[in-house]
Amino acid sequence: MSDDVMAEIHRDYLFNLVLKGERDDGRAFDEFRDISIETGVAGMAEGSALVTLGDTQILVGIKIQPGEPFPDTPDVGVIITNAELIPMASPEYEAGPPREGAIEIARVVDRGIRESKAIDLEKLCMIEGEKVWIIFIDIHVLNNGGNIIDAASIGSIAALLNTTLPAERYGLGEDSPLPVRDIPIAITAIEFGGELILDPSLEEGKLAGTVYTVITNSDNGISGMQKSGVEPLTIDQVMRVVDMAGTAAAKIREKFLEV
Amino acid sequence: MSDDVMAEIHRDYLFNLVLKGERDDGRAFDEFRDISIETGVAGMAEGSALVTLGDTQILVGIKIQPGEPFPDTPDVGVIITNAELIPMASPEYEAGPPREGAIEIARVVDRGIRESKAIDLEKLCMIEGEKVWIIFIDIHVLNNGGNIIDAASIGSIAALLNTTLPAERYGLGEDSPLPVRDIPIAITAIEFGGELILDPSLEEGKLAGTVYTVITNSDNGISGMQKSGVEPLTIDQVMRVVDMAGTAAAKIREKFLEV
Amino acid sequence: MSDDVMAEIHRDYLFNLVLKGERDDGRAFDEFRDISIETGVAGMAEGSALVTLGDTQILVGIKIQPGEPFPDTPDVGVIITNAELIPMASPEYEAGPPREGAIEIARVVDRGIRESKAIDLEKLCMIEGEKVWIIFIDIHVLNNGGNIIDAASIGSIAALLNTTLPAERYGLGEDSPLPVRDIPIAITAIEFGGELILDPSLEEGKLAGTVYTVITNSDNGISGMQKSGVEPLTIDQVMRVVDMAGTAAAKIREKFLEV
Amino acid sequence: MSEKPEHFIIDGKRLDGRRVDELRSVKIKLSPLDRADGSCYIEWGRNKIMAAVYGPRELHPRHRQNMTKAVVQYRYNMAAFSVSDRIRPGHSRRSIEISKVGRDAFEYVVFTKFFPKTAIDVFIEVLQADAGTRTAGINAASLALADAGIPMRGLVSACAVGKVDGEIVLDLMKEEDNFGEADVPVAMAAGGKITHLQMDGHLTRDEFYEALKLAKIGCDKVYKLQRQALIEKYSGDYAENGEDAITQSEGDADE
Amino acid sequence: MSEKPEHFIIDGKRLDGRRVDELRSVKIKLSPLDRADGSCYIEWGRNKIMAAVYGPRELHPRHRQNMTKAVVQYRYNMAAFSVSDRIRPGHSRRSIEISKVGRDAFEYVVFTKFFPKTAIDVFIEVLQADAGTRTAGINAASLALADAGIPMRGLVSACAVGKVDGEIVLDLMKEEDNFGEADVPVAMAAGGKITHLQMDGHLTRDEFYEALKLAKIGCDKVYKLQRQALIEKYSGDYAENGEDAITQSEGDADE
Amino acid sequence: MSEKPEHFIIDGKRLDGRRVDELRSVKIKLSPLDRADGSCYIEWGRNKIMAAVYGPRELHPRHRQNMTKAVVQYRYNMAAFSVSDRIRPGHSRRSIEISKVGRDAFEYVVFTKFFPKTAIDVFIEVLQADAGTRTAGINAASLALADAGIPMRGLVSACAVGKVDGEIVLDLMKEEDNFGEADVPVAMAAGGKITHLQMDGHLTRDEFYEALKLAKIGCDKVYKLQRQALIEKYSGDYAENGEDAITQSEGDADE
Repeated sequence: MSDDVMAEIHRDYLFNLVLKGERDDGRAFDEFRDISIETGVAGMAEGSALVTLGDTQILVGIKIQPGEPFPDTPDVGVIITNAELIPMASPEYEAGPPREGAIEIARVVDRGIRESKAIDLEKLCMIEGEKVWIIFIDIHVLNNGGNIIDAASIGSIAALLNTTLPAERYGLGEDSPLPVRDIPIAITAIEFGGELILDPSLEEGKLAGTVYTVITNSDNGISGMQKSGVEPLTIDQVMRVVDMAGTAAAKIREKFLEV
Repeated sequence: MSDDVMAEIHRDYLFNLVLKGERDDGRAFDEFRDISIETGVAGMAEGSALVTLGDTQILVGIKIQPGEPFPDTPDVGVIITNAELIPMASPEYEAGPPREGAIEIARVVDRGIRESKAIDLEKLCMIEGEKVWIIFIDIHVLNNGGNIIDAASIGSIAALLNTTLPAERYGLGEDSPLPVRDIPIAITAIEFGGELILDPSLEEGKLAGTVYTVITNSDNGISGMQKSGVEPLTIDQVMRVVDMAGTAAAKIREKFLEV
Repeated sequence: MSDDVMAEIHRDYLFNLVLKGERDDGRAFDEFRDISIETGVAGMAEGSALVTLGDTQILVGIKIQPGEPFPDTPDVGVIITNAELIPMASPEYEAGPPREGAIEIARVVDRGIRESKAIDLEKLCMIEGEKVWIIFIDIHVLNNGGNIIDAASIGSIAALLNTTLPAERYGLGEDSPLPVRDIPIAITAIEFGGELILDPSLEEGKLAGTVYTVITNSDNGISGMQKSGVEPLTIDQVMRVVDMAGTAAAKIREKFLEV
Repeated sequence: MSEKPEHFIIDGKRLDGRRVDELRSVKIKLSPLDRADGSCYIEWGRNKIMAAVYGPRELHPRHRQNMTKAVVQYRYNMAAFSVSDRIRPGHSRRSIEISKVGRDAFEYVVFTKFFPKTAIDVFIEVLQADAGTRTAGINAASLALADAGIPMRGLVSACAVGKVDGEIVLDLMKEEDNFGEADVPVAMAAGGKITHLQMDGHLTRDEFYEALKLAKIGCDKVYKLQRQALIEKYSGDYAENGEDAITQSEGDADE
Repeated sequence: MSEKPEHFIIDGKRLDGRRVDELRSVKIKLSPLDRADGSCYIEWGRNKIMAAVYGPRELHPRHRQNMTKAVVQYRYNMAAFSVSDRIRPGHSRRSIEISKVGRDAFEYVVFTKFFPKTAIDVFIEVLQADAGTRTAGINAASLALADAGIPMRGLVSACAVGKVDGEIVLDLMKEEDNFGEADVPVAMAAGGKITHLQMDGHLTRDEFYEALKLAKIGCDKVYKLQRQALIEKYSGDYAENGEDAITQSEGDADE
Repeated sequence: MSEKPEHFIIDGKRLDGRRVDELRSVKIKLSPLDRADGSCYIEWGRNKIMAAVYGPRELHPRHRQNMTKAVVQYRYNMAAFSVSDRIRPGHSRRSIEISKVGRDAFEYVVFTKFFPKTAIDVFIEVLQADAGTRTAGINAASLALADAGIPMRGLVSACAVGKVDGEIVLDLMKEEDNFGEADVPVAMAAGGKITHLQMDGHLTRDEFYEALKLAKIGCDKVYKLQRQALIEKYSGDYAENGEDAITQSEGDADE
């Protein structure tokens, strides 16, 4: 109970800060925490990336194996995205099959990769209707410091860019890089006291009335969105986040040139 | 608690009615509530029927796809019957995998279809041991107003009579009607104060010491039975239900000529 | 609660006995309870054995069917070992999927069979990479009177020695005995008040600080071990159990000549 | 599955030599398990079945307790190796249904009102299956309940009747069950009160009536076997040494 | 899946003859189910969807109760036979996500504070699916909540907008959804407050803005249909006899 | 799986150049995670493993609480991408067994009596697996428990010993594990007290005794690495800037 009281006091404190245009850690409302991306960290994976976004740490591993296409899309490869909110990462997470939250994260990240056409799925078809490459994107959250979706999105595309098609292992020709042709980046804002704030920390995330994610591509086009949480947004607020997201994503995309 | 008291008073009331040879809704003991059967209501299904039996509403959908036969019956098609007591249909139903009650309903309905040989399963074999038609009977209870089994049984055979074998979709020849050659009908009686009552309403069903279902065919032969509930029946009571069931089923079977 | 008090008094009693070098049933510390092995008891199984070890009763059944090998071992047969601690066997057991305890028992028994190379798995390959024999060892505990692991181990190898490869049923040639070439036997000791005691009864097992199983073969070599429980063991204690286990297993192995 | 025989009954004898109203050989062993409060092992033809009873005992979780009576729980399970093709361990839809109607078969006879808030758990394990496991399981359960000292109105006795070669016969064996025209498992309490009844196949109204009357004869025979097993177990006459199972040919039981 | 059409819009008309800003035909039936506290059946083009509401009612298990407000629970489910390839019954990852954002769409409008410790359960069953089941389900849920008498700030109205042949269009039908360039399901409460928003595909910033404005127009149209259904149901005018469903062509509703 | 090498030991050197009694290179990083109460990242040869500890904390559901001591819970998990063929997320029978014996390895050293009714949760995530993940995980868990300030009798140190080319060797690498003659994972607390012991393969009694003695030597080496990691972390000397991981060649640790 006293935990709850402390939490409420802290919420009030953060709320008052926001009304003054400030954040606990001194960031501007549209400012991200430090991001670092380390690729190739999981050596048994075909590709991998460890993303650190403030306190948040996420390891994304890519595994690839030959398999059958879906019957209704016989000529393209398959993407399967899974997120594990393992109990190591947060006292709130529990062991067991993925719940609502983990499923939503995986599906939003998947939407960005898929709808941006970042992966050239046609090139992953070996024999139409019979044999295609199956790409498993496994998002392993190690430390939940807030804004899991953006870190997972950044980690997933970073890992894919770092991925090799393991053709030799399966006697299917020579290894080659996975054909990736865009860098979709998810940017998440929370609405809080009427303000829109990017890259919410764990504490800020708990205050959020609404969480709204916009995924943009290299051409600044939009390829995915997800609103969740109980508070509504106006059309104006939505468009403001769209604009903030485009700018923030472009900055993060530059990171990928450094990797 | 006061709910329980009200329920008990209502039970006493119904009990006293039965002792006087009456039912709450004025029906005779062997009288069914109004039945309506509407077929073809679920357009993506190969066959379907919406059955209304008093307040009870059940939608049965038939899906058919090619697949492998069971190893011990390589030359006949496969029937798979499933009942979903979705939480929409009753405050008592819960989400999740089918429980005892739903499994019993599905298995009794399945027994009637299967044992009456209503579907000519030999005709559903395409290549012995390799390829047969698999018939999925999905019973979707929308509103539980009592006597689910009989409504599900009526809905299932009505849906099957309305079913097309989707051969064209799978490149397996021309579409044709599903070969159905009998109309098995389940009739359920409850035992209550020594009396045998057909088509129990929801309230009557809660009073039942015993629920006893008899499935008869067009030739008035019996092809399935199930007794459940805690009170025993005498041989005489059993035979009385058998006779009542034959008469009631014949009347309902006439409905199928109207459809 | 009074159950707990009785249990504690009983524990103290057993503890004091052990300090005097005695056991409740008069056995020496390295002495097994009576063992009986009856084979062929489950007539639908390819092999079976009912083992009685004191009050413990375990029925092991072997089923064999053709199937695919594991991709990384394409030229050998497959062993799948499963233990069911059915609620019939003990008031503590619950229905449902196998828990930790049942999984550990199955894996330790499996380890003994596998690592001793008791079954000539090469001979169970029919077509490399495509078709091998799959051996299912199902351990069905009927009455838990303590020391399940040893009884399960004895029952498993007894059932395997009694097993016929059902080639005729699958049109794969003539039936033949399963090629078994060793008799691995698990011997379990508990540590209790510094003493090491073999074949713990149910009550003794509840006292155990540590449970330590050693599996030996006909050549007196060791092919499997498992320590569980909270108390540590010294190297000397471990080696004492190894020696006790070798002697006890040799005695039990003689039983197999009688069968 | 084997081939369908051309005839099931030749010169009044069935494939295994039985008359149409004859049970398979039955062997009963009481109290084979010592952890359970009551238990019974039964061999019924080629079926081998173990039944155990625990209770009355505390029921968890508490919200499943009934304030006015004991809850009877019944779990019918087939061992993975009890049939020709291995069964994946765990509940199947078939075993869930059989467990439900098995439970219903006993609610009438058990004096559940004596033990509010408790559970009486009946476990049936089929170790070797031929045909008629559900009725043989009920017979074993009935004896295991008695062995556990659960107060009951009386025993429940069960058998199946069916139709082969156009004739109504008692206690179907495997071939008769697989290829016969109908299968009617029945359980009865004292006075011919039917506590369990299912039916598969095809029968006319009159055939069914005939089947029910034969089932009554069968259940009476079973009752005698059960009663004899209890008497031999609980009378001092019962030989503890040597073979302690009771093997009954029907002739013995009929006397 | 069928082939992609060469053109989706010819001479300003879509494949089914609609204008770019036109809804499919909508048929609404209130209170079709009598067990539920409120219910609504909707036909939206070729979609057929049933919604039911139970509550406020006690929430189990107790640790899920909220001391200060009702917990809104939302379960979107597709019947096994609602699509071309049978769906295995039970939750899928897709249905779990849609259930979550469906719930979020209503939290703002329902006066949850009035009913602490309770649950308000919304169940959506898709009986026949074309495209737009999640938005049609929200529309039906909104009416079922009203039918159950749950106090709300107002109705939630939903529709999808998308892009085909380079144009922004309202209420995607199946072919437009499968082969179009973008799909944006939106739900709005009174005053254009967005309570649900998702997006798939590819749009520029300006196309998306255009889409949102069209969604506003669409949600207004839906609101009128919903309001009319409630009025006809709850005003005395409502004809109880004969066909009691309300079929709306958009023209009627626009007046 | 790769081919079996013809020899594992040539001129006293193993495939990776180690002597028979030499550990693989070890890199330890304390407190890499800030949500957990304690954590440790370890690279052990090509293994990469993260360990985290939460607790003592309230244990739910309450019926799992122990009135007299803390319950130690241990969850060993392999990331889907940690091995060559993707692992389906969730528990496997292997991970359940390793979790159980991992838990048992710590019960003796943790002062559980200090924290009745609570849980002490240890989580092991294998991010990259070579061979020896269960022992490397125990080593990381031991440091994460210390990092969380859980009172213990001392550290637990673990390593595997095995047999290849007829020789007893320390700390099996992948090829030695796959194709070797035996594998014996061991964990020891202070004083050589064995808290974890398993064995696979085939050893004579005397070989096993030799293996145990080598395991003792190995665990002592591990203990020194663990101790040094704690000292460097908690003494002021520890350089916070730059590379904060401790990489140990065995020579360093042996001094």
